[in-house]
Amino acid sequence: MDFAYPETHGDIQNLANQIFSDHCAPDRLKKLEAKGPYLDSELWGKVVESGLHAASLPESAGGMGLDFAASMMVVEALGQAVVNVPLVPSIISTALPLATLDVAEAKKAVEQAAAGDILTTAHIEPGNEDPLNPSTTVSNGQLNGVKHCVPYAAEAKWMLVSAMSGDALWVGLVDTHADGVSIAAQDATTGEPQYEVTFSNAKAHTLATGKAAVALMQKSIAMTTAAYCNMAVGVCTKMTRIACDYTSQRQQFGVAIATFQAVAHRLADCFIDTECLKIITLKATNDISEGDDNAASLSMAKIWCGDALHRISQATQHVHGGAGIDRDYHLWRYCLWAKFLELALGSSRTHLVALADRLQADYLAESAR
Amino acid sequence: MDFAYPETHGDIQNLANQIFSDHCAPDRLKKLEAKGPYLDSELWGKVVESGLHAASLPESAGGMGLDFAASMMVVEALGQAVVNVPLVPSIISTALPLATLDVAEAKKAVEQAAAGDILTTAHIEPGNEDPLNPSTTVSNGQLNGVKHCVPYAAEAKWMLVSAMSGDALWVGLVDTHADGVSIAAQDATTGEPQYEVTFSNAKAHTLATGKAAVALMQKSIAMTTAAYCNMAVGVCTKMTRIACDYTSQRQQFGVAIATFQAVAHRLADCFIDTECLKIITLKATNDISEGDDNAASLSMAKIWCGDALHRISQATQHVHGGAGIDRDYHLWRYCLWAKFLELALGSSRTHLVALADRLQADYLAESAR
Amino acid sequence: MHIAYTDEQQALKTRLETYLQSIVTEELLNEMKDPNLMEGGGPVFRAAMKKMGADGWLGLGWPKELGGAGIGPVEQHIFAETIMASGFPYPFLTIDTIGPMLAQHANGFIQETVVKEILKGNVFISVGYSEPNAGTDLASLQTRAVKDGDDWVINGQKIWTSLGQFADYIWLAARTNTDPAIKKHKGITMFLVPTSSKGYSCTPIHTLGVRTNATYYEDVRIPDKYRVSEVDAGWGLITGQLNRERLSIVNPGMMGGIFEQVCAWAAETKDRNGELLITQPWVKENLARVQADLEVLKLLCWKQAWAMQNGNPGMADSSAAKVYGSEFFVECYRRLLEVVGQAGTLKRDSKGAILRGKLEHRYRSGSVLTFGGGTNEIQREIIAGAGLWLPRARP
Amino acid sequence: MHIAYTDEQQALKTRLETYLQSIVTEELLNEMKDPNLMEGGGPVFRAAMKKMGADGWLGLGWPKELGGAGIGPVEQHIFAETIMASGFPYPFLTIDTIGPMLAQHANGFIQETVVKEILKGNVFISVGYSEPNAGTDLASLQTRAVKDGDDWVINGQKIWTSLGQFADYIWLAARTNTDPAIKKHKGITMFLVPTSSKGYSCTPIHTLGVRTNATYYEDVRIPDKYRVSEVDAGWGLITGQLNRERLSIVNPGMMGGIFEQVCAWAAETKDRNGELLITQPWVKENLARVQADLEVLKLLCWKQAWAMQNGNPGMADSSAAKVYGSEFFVECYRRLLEVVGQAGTLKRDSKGAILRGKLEHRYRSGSVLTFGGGTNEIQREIIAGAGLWLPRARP
Repeated sequence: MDFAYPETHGDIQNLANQIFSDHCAPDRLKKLEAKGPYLDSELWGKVVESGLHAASLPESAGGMGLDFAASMMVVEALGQAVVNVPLVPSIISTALPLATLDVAEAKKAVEQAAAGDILTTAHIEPGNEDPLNPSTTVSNGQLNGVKHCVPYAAEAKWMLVSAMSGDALWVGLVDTHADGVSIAAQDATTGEPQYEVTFSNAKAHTLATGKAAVALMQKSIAMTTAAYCNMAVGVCTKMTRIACDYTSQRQQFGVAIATFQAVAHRLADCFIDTECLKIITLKATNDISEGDDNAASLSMAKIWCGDALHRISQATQHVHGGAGIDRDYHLWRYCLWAKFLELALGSSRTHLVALADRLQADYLAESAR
Repeated sequence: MDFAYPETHGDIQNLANQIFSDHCAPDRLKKLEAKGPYLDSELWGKVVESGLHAASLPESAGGMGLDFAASMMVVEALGQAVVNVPLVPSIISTALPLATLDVAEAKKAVEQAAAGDILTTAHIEPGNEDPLNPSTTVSNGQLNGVKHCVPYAAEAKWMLVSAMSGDALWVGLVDTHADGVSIAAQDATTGEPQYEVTFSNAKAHTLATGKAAVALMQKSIAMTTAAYCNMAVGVCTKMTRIACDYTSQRQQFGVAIATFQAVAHRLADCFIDTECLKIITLKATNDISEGDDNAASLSMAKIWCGDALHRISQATQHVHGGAGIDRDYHLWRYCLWAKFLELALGSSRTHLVALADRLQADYLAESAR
Repeated sequence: MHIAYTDEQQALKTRLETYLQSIVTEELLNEMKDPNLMEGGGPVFRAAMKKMGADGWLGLGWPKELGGAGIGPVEQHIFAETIMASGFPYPFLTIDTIGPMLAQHANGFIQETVVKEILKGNVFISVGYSEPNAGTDLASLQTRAVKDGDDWVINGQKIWTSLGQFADYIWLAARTNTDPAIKKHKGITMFLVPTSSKGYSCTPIHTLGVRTNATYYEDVRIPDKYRVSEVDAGWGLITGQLNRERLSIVNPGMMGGIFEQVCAWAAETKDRNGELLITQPWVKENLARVQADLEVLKLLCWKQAWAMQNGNPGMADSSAAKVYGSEFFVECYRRLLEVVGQAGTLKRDSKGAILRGKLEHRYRSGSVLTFGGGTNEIQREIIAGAGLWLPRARP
Repeated sequence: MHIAYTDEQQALKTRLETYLQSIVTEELLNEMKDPNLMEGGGPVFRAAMKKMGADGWLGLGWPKELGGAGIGPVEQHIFAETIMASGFPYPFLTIDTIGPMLAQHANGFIQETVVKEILKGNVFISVGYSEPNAGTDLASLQTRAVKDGDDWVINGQKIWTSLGQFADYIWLAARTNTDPAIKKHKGITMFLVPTSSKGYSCTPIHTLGVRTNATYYEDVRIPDKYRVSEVDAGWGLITGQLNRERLSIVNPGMMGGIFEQVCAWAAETKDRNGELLITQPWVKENLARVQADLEVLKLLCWKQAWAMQNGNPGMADSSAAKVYGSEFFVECYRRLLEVVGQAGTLKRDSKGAILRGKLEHRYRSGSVLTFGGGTNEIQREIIAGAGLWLPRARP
């Protein structure tokens, strides 16, 4: 049992925190936000320049060749800043799973991602949040169907997609500019660019079919879910910090409001929630780092992710009073991301159901022995 | 819409509170408890003498002929005192439902109950908490099976029992002293006498079969559930009151501990929980008073019953520190009853499932229209 | 005892529901897409208010001598609950909180020019209490009103002046006594400030959920007839208005309307395997939990309305309803969003939005009520004192 | 980073589980039916402790020079977690909290006569802090120790002296300095009081869940060699012991053992319709929620044990684990009881009791931990200060 990170990981975290915090000044973000959902190309350029985005990509593809946990340090730092860069969709959801394949198209895409090009994965469809059971179909290398809430689809070069090929799952890469791919903007709560993507006999490169496809998409789901949890750690930490700073300064009745037990204890509860989320996220991250893409710890982490985000978002808004929701202040961006991270790839409630099914299976298997 | 009780109900409540509080001094109860589960015959005698127990029984049977809500005033007062008298099992679970029948045995039993004899109902069986789907069977007027957690079975004259007669539900009365009825003491958390009752070809008086049996047992379940909720209102009110008195007196750091926000606000939450439980219990009581034995309000009330009892029991124990659990103090009895009332005839969780099934049925019926 | 609508009340509700179909039109919903008009204030909204005024709906529970229907607070509550469930941006601050306070306390001039116009749907009023340095500690407010001849001259700044963008008046609390020997809350007077006054200005504050405003008062001069009740007697009016506001803001109508829509949606929407969502155990349990908690809120509000009709509702009771209701809203929007899933985070006009993105908007505006209308910590102090008779928390 | 047992740690745990089958015998469980011996103290318990001492289990994580195995706090934690899960009434106060404090701070005499005997399973010690008027405000304790020649004479009363009924010593906090000029917590000294001392007595306090005690000190005379560390330096020892106690009392072992038993029970028990309980959605969701929350507690405790091995665990972290763990226990016993249903309220020896009535007993004893070991309000103050650097709450 060892809770210590290698030194490299600490360095990565520090550098990531520095780059992100240098670019998340409210004035700067406000300008970017004025035009609607945006991609922060300037910041993304700096991140790519630093090489941080590719911390966990293989050296052969231009990455640092570190373990999965290393990239999660960068994602947590992103959570502390909530700026719109395609780190999770491009690298975590797409390039990292692709990097495990020995397929020419995948290798090329990973190299492009390491160089800063954007990839993305279409996880969900209207009315269906299960990437392992899509309505989209593929036959003769041609895709038909609709995906939605696809982050950065219009900005991405390649899109990882799952579809049913007859009774088997199929996973492939689609050129976002290919014929038969139409992309329409959606307007999501976070302000991150998201799109509905419609395939009409769109050509696609097959990467895997059947069990291999399930394994590949499962890897993308697991890594993305872990990324959401790690980003949530950053969001929760920062929301709590913001609230502590505010309540330590804000005076009412002649004293700092943090000196009221009702306020201080509620913030203490935020601390406890963050610690709990942090430790179960660390466990899930560690399990994926060690090769287990289907660990129970991941559902546990996502359950806690939703719970902690919800409670801390409400608590920190509450102790601020009106200031917390003022768009001239900075807490509100974290609250929007909190809701997205709570719901994306399954809420606390649906992950509890998944964990429950797994528990049933485990105990029935045990009692059958 | 009218939230006011008739004046009679207020009088009943005052009288009940007086009688019960006169008999719940810790010293007196401690003596009674020394020998294990007990029936407080002295107090029961006084209650019967006052006629309060029979508030809602028909005048023809020796009762006051008031509505169902009247008896709930007495039950709430009982909850404020938690003394062991068979008010709920004998009157609410058994005599009140029997009083709706035009059957000689039932009439006789109701008159006996009004006169102070004890009746009881066997609701649950080992491994089965559904009185509408018993494992116990009846054929040719002979019962076979096992009931358990039957309150006051050994002290009762008659026991209301449900059983399956082939595919149909059957409900009947059993003489507790009849051949084939064996009664063994159980030891339940409250210290109220409870028994396992085994029927081996025991003779029984049939009261109803099929739909009529379901209606009769449903009435017993509904009235008992409402009684548990009303008793819970008393328990919650009293637990909160005890904690307020204690924390207003108890000094630490040179001040009454109730002056700490963390303490005062937690007690305020107890107040809110009690108000919520009270109002939904009132609604459920009103629905039964008006003849609806299968109202959604009853499941809602039982959900709140379990939640409020659990939270208030923990909160009031907590703000006391050690004193709250000391058996020389008086809070602990309420905590034991809190757990019983939470779990008896279905927990918050199982009632939520029942309410959910009902909601599904309602909305599916509506969308089919 | 009868804990349900009477036949007459049920008939009123049904009649009102039918009536409201002519009020909540597509035209109105389109107008409300403008964030500045989302909570009312546009021409369609104003026309609808006038129509409801003319049709006698706005003063259902008000005394007849004031132009109301005189039927009582329970009916007024049924009206508010039903209109909020309909999706109409009901200006409850004006109709249910400031209006009745004015009717009870204002002079003849205000009765004629303001109160009657409220009932006609012509006049809207915003609350001017909070200031940058006086939030929860309201009594320390610093906006000054100084008597100058027959006029008052007002200087200061208010914040969180909700609906100020279309208000005709501000219900303003100002300091009129700075004598350090008297307690801070004894030196406050209430005014109605016409927003057409010179020196008044209003700038938007955009929040997570809705638009609110900062309002500025620079040598605003108003005649004494716009003073409400006695000089230095404002605190009682503030707490009276807040008592009413506490109940209005937890009115279950709006939430109840959305809840029913989500249930209906889950009863007609199939999952990937062709099963109706509402048949999934966790979905229906989420909904049932909301249903049970919503029923409690409904009953608490009914009882308060009934208590208003039969004397005065207890102070602790209205604080309890406010704490319970506001914290319930936050939880229930979470549960409903879980049912809808990630698509619930798409905004109203987005492709793929569910139920016009209502939940996306409500989760963003839901948190405001736990601190608006008197922060829940203050409500818990009130409960501890007035409901449980605990010794006062140390200052 | 590796957030799991190493192969060696897993092997240790497996070996221990096998070993404990010879410790937790029917004979022991029968002895524990006596309420006074439920938490240990009977002859079977004492023999088992001696055996574990002789077999080297008790000092797994203690330094070798003190007779321990010197493997470290993580292994000591694995031992505690496993033995608590086994159902053995593990005297963690002695082994994991007072023992290490004595090993670190006590004089040679105590090292020889007490510490070594603890490791042999021969000696048990209870904590004597709380007094009738000094609970959360521990620093105001009034039990007096006065120097008289080479002896100390102790007078006073302690309350909630858990396990006092079979303790050999009391780890006693007494006031040795009453100078009003110094702060209250600077005038306290720690002693080990042999329970065989003249003037010492112990009377039971029966609680909702377990037996505890009041202990009385009437001119109890003990030699100075029973003083631990310096005069007036007791506060540091108290907080040091409490830091360890906080982690011990939220050790997930006991709860985890019961959780697994309830899961196994639900996987083999059928409902009236012949379906296994564990297949019901609400049953498995209740269990899964406990599982997720338990995993978090396990990890928090692992991390603390690991941090002890690698320097000092943060003060806020151990308070956070204590608050989280103690409040989780209360909720999880509720959830598990819901799964078992009303039959779960039957006591251990009753007909019809489920899983030996363990849940019936645990729900009664569960609440003690939210205020025992330093009430959770104090822990939240510690977190606010040491974890969040908030200004101190007003006194």
